[in-house]
Amino acid sequence: MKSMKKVEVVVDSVYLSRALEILERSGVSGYTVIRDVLGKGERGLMSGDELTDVFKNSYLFTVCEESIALKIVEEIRPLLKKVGGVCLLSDVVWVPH
Amino acid sequence: MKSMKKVEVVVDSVYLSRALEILERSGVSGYTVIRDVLGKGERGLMSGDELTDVFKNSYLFTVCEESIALKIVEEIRPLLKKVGGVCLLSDVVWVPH
Amino acid sequence: MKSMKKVEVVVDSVYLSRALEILERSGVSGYTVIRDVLGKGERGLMSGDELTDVFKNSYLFTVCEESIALKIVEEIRPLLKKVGGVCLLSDVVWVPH
Amino acid sequence: MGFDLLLQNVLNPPVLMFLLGLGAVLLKTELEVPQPLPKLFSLYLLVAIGLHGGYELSKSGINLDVLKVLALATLMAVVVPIYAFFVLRLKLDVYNAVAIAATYGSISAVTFITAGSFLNALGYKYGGYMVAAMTLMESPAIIIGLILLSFFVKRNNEGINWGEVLREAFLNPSVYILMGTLIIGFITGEKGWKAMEPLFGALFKGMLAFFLLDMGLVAGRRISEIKKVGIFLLTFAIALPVFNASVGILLANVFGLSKGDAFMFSVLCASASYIAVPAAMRLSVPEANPSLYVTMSLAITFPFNIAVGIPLYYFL
Amino acid sequence: MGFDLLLQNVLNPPVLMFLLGLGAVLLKTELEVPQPLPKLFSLYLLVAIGLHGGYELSKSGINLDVLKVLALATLMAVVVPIYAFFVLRLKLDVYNAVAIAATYGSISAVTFITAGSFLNALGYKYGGYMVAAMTLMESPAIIIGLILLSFFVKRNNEGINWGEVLREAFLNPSVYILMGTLIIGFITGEKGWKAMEPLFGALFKGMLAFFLLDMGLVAGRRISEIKKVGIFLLTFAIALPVFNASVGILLANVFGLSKGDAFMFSVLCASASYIAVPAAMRLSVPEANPSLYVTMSLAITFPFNIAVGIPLYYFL
Amino acid sequence: MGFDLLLQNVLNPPVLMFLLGLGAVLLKTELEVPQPLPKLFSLYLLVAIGLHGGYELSKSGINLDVLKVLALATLMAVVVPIYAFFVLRLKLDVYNAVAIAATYGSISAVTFITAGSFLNALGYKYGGYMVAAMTLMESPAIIIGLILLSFFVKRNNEGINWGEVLREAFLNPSVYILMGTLIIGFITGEKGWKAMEPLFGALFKGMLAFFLLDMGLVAGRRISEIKKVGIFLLTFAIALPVFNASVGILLANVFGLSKGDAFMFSVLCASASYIAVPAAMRLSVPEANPSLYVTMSLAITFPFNIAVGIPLYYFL
Ligand SMILES: Nc1ncnc2c1ncn2[C@@H]1O[C@H](COP(=O)(O)O)[C@@H](O)[C@H]1O
Ligand SMILES: Nc1ncnc2c1ncn2[C@@H]1O[C@H](COP(=O)(O)O)[C@@H](O)[C@H]1O
Ligand SMILES: Nc1ncnc2c1ncn2[C@@H]1O[C@H](COP(=O)(O)O)[C@@H](O)[C@H]1O
Ligand code: NA
Ligand code: NA
Ligand code: NA
Repeated sequence: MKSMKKVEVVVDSVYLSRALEILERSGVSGYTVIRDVLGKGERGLMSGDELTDVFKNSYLFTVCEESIALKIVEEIRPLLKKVGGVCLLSDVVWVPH
Repeated sequence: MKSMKKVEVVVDSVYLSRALEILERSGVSGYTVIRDVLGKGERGLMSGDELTDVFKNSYLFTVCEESIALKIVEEIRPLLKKVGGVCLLSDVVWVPH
Repeated sequence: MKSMKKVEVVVDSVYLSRALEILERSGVSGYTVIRDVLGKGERGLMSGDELTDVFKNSYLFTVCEESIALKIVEEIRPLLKKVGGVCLLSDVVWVPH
Repeated sequence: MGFDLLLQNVLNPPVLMFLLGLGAVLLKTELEVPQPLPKLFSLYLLVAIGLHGGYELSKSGINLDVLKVLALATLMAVVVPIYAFFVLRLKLDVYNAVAIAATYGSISAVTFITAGSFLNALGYKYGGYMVAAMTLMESPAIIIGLILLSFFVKRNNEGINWGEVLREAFLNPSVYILMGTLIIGFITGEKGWKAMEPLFGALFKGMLAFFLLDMGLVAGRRISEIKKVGIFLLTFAIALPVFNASVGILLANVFGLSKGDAFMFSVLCASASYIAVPAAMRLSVPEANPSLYVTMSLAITFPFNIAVGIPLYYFL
Repeated sequence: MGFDLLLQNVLNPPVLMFLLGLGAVLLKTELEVPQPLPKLFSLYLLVAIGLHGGYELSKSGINLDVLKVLALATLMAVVVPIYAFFVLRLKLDVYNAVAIAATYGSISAVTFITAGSFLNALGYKYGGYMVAAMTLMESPAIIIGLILLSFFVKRNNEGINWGEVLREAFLNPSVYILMGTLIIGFITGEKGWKAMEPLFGALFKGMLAFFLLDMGLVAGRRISEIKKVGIFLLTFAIALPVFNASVGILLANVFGLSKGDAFMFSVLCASASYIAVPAAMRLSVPEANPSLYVTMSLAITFPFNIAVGIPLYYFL
Repeated sequence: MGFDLLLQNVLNPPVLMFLLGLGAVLLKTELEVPQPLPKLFSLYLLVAIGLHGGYELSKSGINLDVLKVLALATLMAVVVPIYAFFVLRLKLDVYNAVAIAATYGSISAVTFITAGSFLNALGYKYGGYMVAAMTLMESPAIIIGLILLSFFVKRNNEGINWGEVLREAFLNPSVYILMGTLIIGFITGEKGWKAMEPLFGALFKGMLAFFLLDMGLVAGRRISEIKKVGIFLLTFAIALPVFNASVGILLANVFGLSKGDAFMFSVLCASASYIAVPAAMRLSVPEANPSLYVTMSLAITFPFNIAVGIPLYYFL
C-alpha cells in the first residue's frame, strides 16, 4: 500500500479533452472520468439539461505521485482561470495489485 | 493552495433539492451533483432502475471552509435522520485559480 | 462524528457484481455505485461508448471501519490483479444521524 | 367463455411482452431497458392518449354524458382512498395506510391503455372523455391521503407543506402532460390529429408492447419483495381492485354509461398508481415504506389487472 | 388576415407542444425530457430533412436556381454576423459582441423545420436545395466571428487555433449529418426514399411536436435569465431577426426565388443558432458569457420566431 | 455483374449511413449517438426480427425444411469455433485463441438484418425459421470456446463456473429477446403482426439505417486499433468469414435450401459477434485481450461483411 495524491477536477465538458491532455502530459498512469455532472459555482448553474452542451460539467480524478500532482496543478491552473472549474488535492492510499 | 473541507452527501433523489437548499443557506461558494447514483444502505437497495424515481439516489459534494461545513452538517442531520442517506467530511486542498 | 475509512474501487462494469459481493461478504453497512464511468489505465482506454459493455468501468465507494476496509482490500486484490482496476483508501468523518 | 376471454387477453403481443419481461428477471438474464428509454415510452403513451382523447372529444363535443362520467370519476377518486384507508388501518400504522390508500385511490395509465387495446380488439370503443376522467382521477387520492394523515397524526416539528402538496398532486408531470395534450388534441381537432396520427396513432400498439416489456422487467425485480409484503397486503392488492371495479361497474350501470365506457371506468377504479402517487408519498410521507406501496402496486396489482383483471372486469 | 395566419400558426400541434413545454417550466411541474432523448429527436430531425432534401434535389436536379439560392445563402451567412457585430459593439465588449453576432449569423434547423411544416399546411412547397442552403449557412458565422475577434483583440498568450476552429465550424455534428444525409438522399433517390419514408417522412410532424415539447422546457428554463440580458439585447434579439428576414425576402425577390423558397430563406436569415455556434463560442471565446448568447437565442429569438416570426415573415 | 451487385449493395441508405458514421470518426467530428440510444435501436431490431420471424413461421408451420435448417445451424455453430481455434493457435496463446474463435463461431444480428434487406431489394425472401436458426447459432460458440479452454489450460486457483457460463450463453439478453419474440410472433400470428406491423415492420429499414449510423461510429473508433491487431489476425478476420460463408453455401446446396435461405445461412456463418460473445469472454476469459476480439469483429469483419461480403456471398 502506497501513499499517493488524488487530484480531482470539475470542468466545463467542452474543455474535458484539454484537461485530459494536461494529465497525460504530466505523466499520470491513468484517470477516471464521469461525464455529465451538474453543479453551481462562480459562473452560475450548470444544469446539464440543455440541448447545448454548454452548461454541463465533467468530473475527473487521477491518483498519482505528489510530484506529478504538482505538475498537473501548475498546468491546469491557467486553464481553470480562463474557463472556470475546480481542482482539489487530497491524500489517498493506493492498493497495488 | 488552501486547506478546506469536502462535504459529501448521498441522498434519495427526491430530496436532492432540499439538500441543495441547505447548502445554499449555509453559504457555500458552489457544489457539484451527480444524479442517478445507485446504492445500498439501511433502507435497502436503491437500484435506480424503476419507473418511479423512488429508489434512486443522488450524490453531491461541496468544498468549503470548516465553519460552513459544520453548519451544513448541523442542518442536514435532521433531513438524513428522516429520509435516510449519508454525509461525509474529509480534508482537501483547494487549488485556487 | 466518527472517523472511518472510505474505500473506492474502479472496476470493469462486467465485474461490478463480483466487487459488490466482496463488499457484502466483508460486512459493510452500505455502498454507493456510479455506473458508466470512463477512464484510462494499464489496460488502455475505457471509452464506454461501445455497443459492447466491454470497455466500460463502474465506480463504487463504501464507508466503513478500518478493519472491514482491510478485509475488503485483501479480498479485492486478487480480483483486480486478474481483471484490472483501482482500489483506494482514505480517511473520512462519518456524520451519524 | 370467461376463459376464452382470458386467453384472448393474454395471447396478444402487449401482454405477452409483459410476461417476457417478467420471465427475463425470473430467469436472471441481464436484459434491461435502461433509463431514459422507459421515460420515452411512458411520455409517448401519455401524449398519444392525450392527443387522441382530445381529438375524440372534439368530435363528440362536451355533453351531459361527459359531465356524468367526470362526476363519477371524481366521486370514486375521493371515496376509494377513504375506505381503503380504514381497511388498511386494521393492520397497519397510519403512515403506511395513508400511502397505500393513496396509491390505490389513483390510477395507472398503462393499465387503462392496455384495457383500451383489449376493448378495441373486441370491436368496442370508449369515449375520448374517458381520458379526461382518467386525468381527473390521478390526483385527488394524494390530497385525500394527506388530509387523512393530518387528521390522524399531529406532527410537532413541521406541518405538511400544502403548497408543495397541491403542486405535486395537480401539476405532476403525467397529469400535466395528459391535460395539456388533451387540450391540444381538442383544439387542433381533425387536422391536428391527421398530422400526428402516423406517430401517435399507428405506432401506438407497438409502443405499448415495447413499454410493457419494460414494465415486466420492473415488476419482476420487485417480485422478490412480495414475501415481505405479507398475506394481508397481498390479499388487499388483489381484492381491493376487484371490489373497486365492481363498485365502478355498478355506478356505471346505474348512471347509464355505454358498455365501453363502463368497462374503462371500472378499470380505472381497479388500477393503482406506481409513478405519480409513490413519488408524492415518498416526498410527503417519508415515514411510510416505499417497498410496500410500490411493490403492491407494481408487482401484484398491475400484473393481476393486465393478465386477469381486464377480462374479468369485462365479464362483470 | 395577418391575425388569422398567426392563429393558424399557433393553433397547430407542434407550436402548442412548445407552449406546453414552456408552461411546464413556468408552472414548476417536474416534467423533463432527459438526455439523450432530445439528442435522439434532434438527430432524427436532421437525418429526416437531410434525406428528404436530398431526395427532392435528386428529382429537381442541380440547376441555376439552386446555385442562385446557395450563393444568396452564403452571402447572408457572411454579411449578417458582420453588421450584427457592429451593432452589438455599441453596448458590448468585443468578446460578447463576437459570440452573439456569430449566434445570429448562423441558423436554427428546428425553426426551419417548423416553418416548413407551416408552409406545407398552406399548400406551398420549398425546394430540396433549401436544406443545402441551410447547411451552408450554419458555419460561416463562426469563422467570421473569429476573424473579427482576431482583428479587434490581440491576444498575447495564445492565438486562435485555426485548425480546431475550422473543424468546429465545418465538421460540427449537425453540419456533418445534414451534409451527409443530403448526399445519401441525393444518391439513393426515389428508391432510397421509399424505404426511408415510413420512419423519416410519415413520422416527421409527430417527432417535431415531441421535440418542440422539449424545446419549450429548455427555453422555459432560460426565461428567468432574460432579465439579466437587459433591454438592449432583448430588443436586439427580436429586431435583428425581423430585419434579417426582411433583407432575406428582399434579396429573394430581387433574385426571383419562388414564394416558398423566399419564405424559407427569410426564416433562415431570421433564425439564430442555439447548439452549434454556442458550442463553438464556448470553446473559442471563453471570455464571452454563454448566459447571454444562449438565453437570447433560445429563450427570446426561438420562441419569437416559432410563434410570431414565421407567420410574420410569410406575410411580408 | 458482380460489381453491379456490389454497387447496388453499397448505394442504399443503410450501408451509406454506416459509411457516414465511419467518416464522422475519421474526420474527427464530434458526432455521437449517446447511450442508451444504441441500446434502443438494437432492442428494436431484435424485437422486430423476432416478431416478424415468428409470424412468418406461423404461416409456414414447422416442417422438415425448418428442422433441416436448424440442424445445419447447430452444426456450423459447433464446428466453426473448433476449426477457428486451431487456426488461431498457430500464432496465439490459448486465451486469445479461445476468445476469437468463440467470437467468429457466433453471429451478428445486424449483419443478418442488412443481408435480409439486400435480399428483399433483389426480390427474394427468406423463411422466418432463419431467425430461429440465427438464435440457435448465437450461443454454442461460447460453450465450445470454454470447453476448449478447460481442455488446454488447467487453472489451479479457480475452475470455470459452468452455471454462470451456461446462463451467459443461453440466457444472454439478445438470445432471450429473439427467442421470446419469435415465440410471441408465432403464437399471435396474423392478428398480432397486424397490430405490431406499423412499428416493427414499416419502420424497420429506417431504424436499421439509424442504427448503422451508430455502428459506423463505433467501428470507426476501433479503426485506430487495427494496426495493433497485426497482419495475421487482419487476414484471419477477412478470410475466415469468406471461408465460413463458402462452407455454409456448400452445405445449404447439398441439403437443398432455397436460394434466399442459403444466402442468409451463409451470412450467418460469415458473421462474427460483437456484443454477446465479447461480453461473455470478458467475464470468463479475462486473460484474453478484448482489444483484439472486439476490434476484429467490429472494425474489420463487420464492415467487410456489410460492404463487400453480402454481395459476394450472394454471388457465390
Ligand atoms: N465550492 C465548490 N464545491 C464543489 N464544486 C464546485 C465548487 N465550486 C464550483 N464547483 C464546481 O465547478 C463548476 C465550475 O465552477 P465555476 O467555474 O466556479 O462556475 C461548478 O459548476 C461546480 O460543478
Ligand atoms: N456505508 C456506506 N458507504 C457508502 N454509501 C452508503 C453507505 N451507507 C449508505 N450509503 C448510501 O446512502 C444511501 C442511503 O442510505 P440509507 O439511508 O442507509 O439507506 C444508500 O442507498 C447508499 O447509496
Ligand atoms: N492512476 C489512476 N487514477 C485514476 N483512475 C485510474 C488510474 N489508473 C486506472 N484508473 C481507472 O481504473 C480503470 C482500470 O484501470 P487498469 O486496470 O489500469 O486499466 C481505468 O479505466 C481507470 O478508470
Ligand atoms: Na384506482
Ligand atoms: Na440567421
Ligand atoms: Na459466424
